[in-house]
Amino acid sequence: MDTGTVNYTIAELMVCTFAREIPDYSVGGVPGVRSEVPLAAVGLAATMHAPNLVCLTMAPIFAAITKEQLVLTGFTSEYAREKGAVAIFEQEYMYDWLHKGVMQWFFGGAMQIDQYADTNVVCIGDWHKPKVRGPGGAGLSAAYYAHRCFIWVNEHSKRVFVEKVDFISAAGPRSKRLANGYVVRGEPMVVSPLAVMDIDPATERLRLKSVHPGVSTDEVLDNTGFDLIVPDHVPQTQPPTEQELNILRTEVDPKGILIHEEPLG
Amino acid sequence: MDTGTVNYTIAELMVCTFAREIPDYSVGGVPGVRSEVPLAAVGLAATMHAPNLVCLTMAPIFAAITKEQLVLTGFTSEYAREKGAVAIFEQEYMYDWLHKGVMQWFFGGAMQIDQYADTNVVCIGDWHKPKVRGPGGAGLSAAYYAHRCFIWVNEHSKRVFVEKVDFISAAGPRSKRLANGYVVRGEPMVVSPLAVMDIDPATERLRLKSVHPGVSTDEVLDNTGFDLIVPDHVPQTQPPTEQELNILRTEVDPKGILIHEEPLG
Amino acid sequence: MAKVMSLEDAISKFVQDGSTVLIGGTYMTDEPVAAAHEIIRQGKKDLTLVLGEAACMVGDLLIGAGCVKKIVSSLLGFMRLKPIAPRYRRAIERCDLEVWEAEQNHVHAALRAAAQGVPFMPTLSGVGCDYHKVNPDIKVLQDPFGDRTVNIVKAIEPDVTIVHTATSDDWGNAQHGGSLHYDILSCRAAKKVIVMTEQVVSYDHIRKNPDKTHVIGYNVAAVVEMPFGAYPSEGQACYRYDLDHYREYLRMAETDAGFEEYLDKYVRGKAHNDFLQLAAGTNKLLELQTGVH
Amino acid sequence: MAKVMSLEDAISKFVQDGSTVLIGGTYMTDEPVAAAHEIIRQGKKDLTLVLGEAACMVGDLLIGAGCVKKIVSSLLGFMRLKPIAPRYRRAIERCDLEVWEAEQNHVHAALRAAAQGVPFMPTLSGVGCDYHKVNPDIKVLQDPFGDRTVNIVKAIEPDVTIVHTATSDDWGNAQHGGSLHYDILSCRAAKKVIVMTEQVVSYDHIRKNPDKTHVIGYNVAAVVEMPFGAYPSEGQACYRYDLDHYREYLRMAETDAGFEEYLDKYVRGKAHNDFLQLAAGTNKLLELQTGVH
Repeated sequence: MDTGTVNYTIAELMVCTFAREIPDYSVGGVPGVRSEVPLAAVGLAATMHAPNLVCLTMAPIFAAITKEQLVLTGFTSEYAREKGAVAIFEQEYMYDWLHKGVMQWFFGGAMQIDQYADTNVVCIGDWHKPKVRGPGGAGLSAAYYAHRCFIWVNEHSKRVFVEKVDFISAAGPRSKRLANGYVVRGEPMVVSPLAVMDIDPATERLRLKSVHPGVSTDEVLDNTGFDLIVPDHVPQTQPPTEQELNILRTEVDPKGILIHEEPLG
Repeated sequence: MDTGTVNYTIAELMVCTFAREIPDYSVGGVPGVRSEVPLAAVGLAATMHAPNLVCLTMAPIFAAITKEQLVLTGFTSEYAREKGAVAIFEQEYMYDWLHKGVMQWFFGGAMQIDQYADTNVVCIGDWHKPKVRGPGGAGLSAAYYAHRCFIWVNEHSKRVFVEKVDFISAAGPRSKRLANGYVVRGEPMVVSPLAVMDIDPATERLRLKSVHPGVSTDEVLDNTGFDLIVPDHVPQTQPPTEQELNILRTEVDPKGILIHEEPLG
Repeated sequence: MAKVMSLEDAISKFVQDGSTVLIGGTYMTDEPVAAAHEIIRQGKKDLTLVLGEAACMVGDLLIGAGCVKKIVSSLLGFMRLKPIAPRYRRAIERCDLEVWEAEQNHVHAALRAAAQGVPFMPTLSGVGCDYHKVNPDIKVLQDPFGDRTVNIVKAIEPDVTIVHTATSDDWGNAQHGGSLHYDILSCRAAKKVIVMTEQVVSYDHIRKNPDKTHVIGYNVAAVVEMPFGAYPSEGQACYRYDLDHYREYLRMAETDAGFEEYLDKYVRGKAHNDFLQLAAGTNKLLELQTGVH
Repeated sequence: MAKVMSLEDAISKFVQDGSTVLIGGTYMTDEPVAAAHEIIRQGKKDLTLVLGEAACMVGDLLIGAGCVKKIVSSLLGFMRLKPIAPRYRRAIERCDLEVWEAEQNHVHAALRAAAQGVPFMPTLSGVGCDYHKVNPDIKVLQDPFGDRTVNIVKAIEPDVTIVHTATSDDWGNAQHGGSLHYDILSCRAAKKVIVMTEQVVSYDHIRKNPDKTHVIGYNVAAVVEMPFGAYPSEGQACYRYDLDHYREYLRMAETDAGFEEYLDKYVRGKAHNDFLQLAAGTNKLLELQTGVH
């Protein structure tokens, strides 16, 4: 993407957008599968403005990493491995921290997401005879018990942004409320290749927060399978700064993992 | 106590009686309070016939001690400390093992015990205004989820062996069955200063299994506050052998803890 | 976000009248005694005191000093020295203390529920017993997948858990010197944690043995360096318990007057170092350390 | 009571047709691959396969080879290499595999219930989701102490859990080389455990670091010494994963014929050492060890 001054990829834009939302001294986490975008966001935040953040990474090494600058490697695990964990503990404890409300933010992905920010990674079509089988629910329902749930979606289309997900594998705030769930937190922030979205408190539905540079509101709406709430004024997503890109490319992701399809063995 | 050949104390007799019931390769445990009798029994069993038993000790060091000869010291903890634990883990896991049915035997004490082997360490009198306050329920209800529950009672009297305990702090097999409890194990074996008792399967009530040397059945009945089941033939509890006493005094309890009121600081 | 602070500040900031306070450690081991003294000196009131396991000295002291409204514990005793703690027994027999009557596994279950963020936790312990008759936070529930019953226990989330450790970094990643007691669970269940430690060490020092980091700093609010902070109990890997002082305590705590005398002699108006000097003295402290490291 | 035995004996004795088998490890790390091969060679059928976490290679192999009737897992994928495991996906889309559909925390909850000996376990995960509509072992329950709802999950007690560790003594006290995955919980939940270890060491060796003994021998039924037993996954503290072999697997497993070819080439009729030689060879194995110890 060329905004006239600096070239960057969509992945880099997503990374920068998330990174800015991660406060210093906050505790959060990143799931274990295809998590290069969240990991880079955490690394960038730690370098730019949040040196005291705590990021819990998942498999295979599970460890609290504190006060460390993170360097993106092939797998989630290698974060911890290269830097050395300060604690090793039973992996299920991380989910307890989510349920207990300890985690300020957590990342989650989605195959489908609907107007209430319910997400689906289980199946497309009827569960009993799926058209497409997803990887499975993972810990994504728990991720919604962080105070903020950062959802990154690699494709913005009507097959991803649907009226109603085929299977609710992670319930957004409204579905938890309707089910009389015990705790409702998990304010979602969704970043796609086209836009940033959050939840409108009044309707509990997704609304457009900003459109990425070079993207129009209409382009977002045309690729969204439900009535996205559009405020009167839709700002542009702030593009990566030179400083952010520089840190991202030279310190956080020197191997260029974000632009590779496969990890660098 | 003098049986003509060897002198021994009641505590030593209780220790030997329990020790014989602990099989080799079995896994069991000992609670943390005033547990010199159980610990000595475990040590004696490990030396005599059960070198591969596993005994889990409680506070303060909690550790699995395996394949080790045990030496009685002032506190439970020092077992593990002197010999070195092979594992250190979260203390509540031991109770999980009880509930799961992993433990073959576990020891428990009692302020009161009744005809159904329900025991009480909470209070004498009404709970709301107790005449005597006990130390509290501890983990003794869980102890009854071991396959066998070895109960040692330091006084055989009508104030200890009562018709009905004032507070059921650990439920015997019958009370668990009546409450529709999920698992019923915990076959009790009760050893007092006068006798050995177990449960009659038909009535689920305590029955006399043997009387200690020099004790008559009548003496037991006179000091028991309920109708103890008495079989036609009541054998004598086998007294400690010279070999048992020798090992107990020289190897398991060289400091004579069993005959001291207080630990040897 | 500086977590390292004085004991006085830590207690003053994080223990309020009416707080639910969990004290870690166990029988005569890693009891955060200095913290109990400070709570008494600051005259905290109406505490709900939760003992993961029977931290007998701190439990009995706090009850005796009138800081405790309600006790959550399955047991309070001094092992072979005295199976039932004297002030605890006296307070209950006088109906001066609300008792959350429970088996040890009910306490675990309540803390496990809090640690897992769920409102209740099932346990097999207590089935067929009388606890649910006197404790409204324990109920009998039929297994929804079968026909047997279990006990379920309502979550207890301590406002603050206080533990004693051998070492900690300045962020509250802390390591015990041996046994873990119920301290991991006790910290996981709490909103906030005060780590009282023998020695504040570097982050890199802790990171040398990540397997030993059982207290993780994420919810630690205060790190207090306090050498001999567990005395007269054992500070694992640092010093042994002092049975002489336990015996003195138990003698004095037998009577109301004796207990008051104990507080005046060792706690009220005394800094922790005064207490150490009065109760043990240099020679004794050195002796308790001998051969432990 | 000799627990040390061959892999063949361990699988033959403790894995039966219809058994509930939990496989430990996680994504490409400490996956007990040699054990999966042996299960396939022995033609075990109708297994309920439980994955504490996504042990992707062993899961996909066992499903593809037709050993698995029902899968209990929240996820099966090869991380960035392939987010959805190919044989797993194919089997589900063909309705050849019963799926215990669940979120990761439902799996934990089921195992935690088994580990604690209780019939069910509550969790906040899944509330408002669709899991309970398709999985009868997950129910919605109103908190008996309040008015909110939780999910409760029925206990799953594996007949046998198979884990891979760096070291073990002959009684099954075993130590991981780093991360714990869900292996502690997986072992605690099981009736029996098979420890597949890189090296059997002495009891005294294990006892030097009791903090690292996360698998405790009390319910270990078999200890199998199997160097490179986790290959091509990482054997923590011993060797790295072999991405080349994972890629080869994923290429071949795309099609039915390719998968059969893979089994013929590497598994059927092959001892573990044959597999190592064919898939890696000496130089590669040595290279994977370099710099790890």
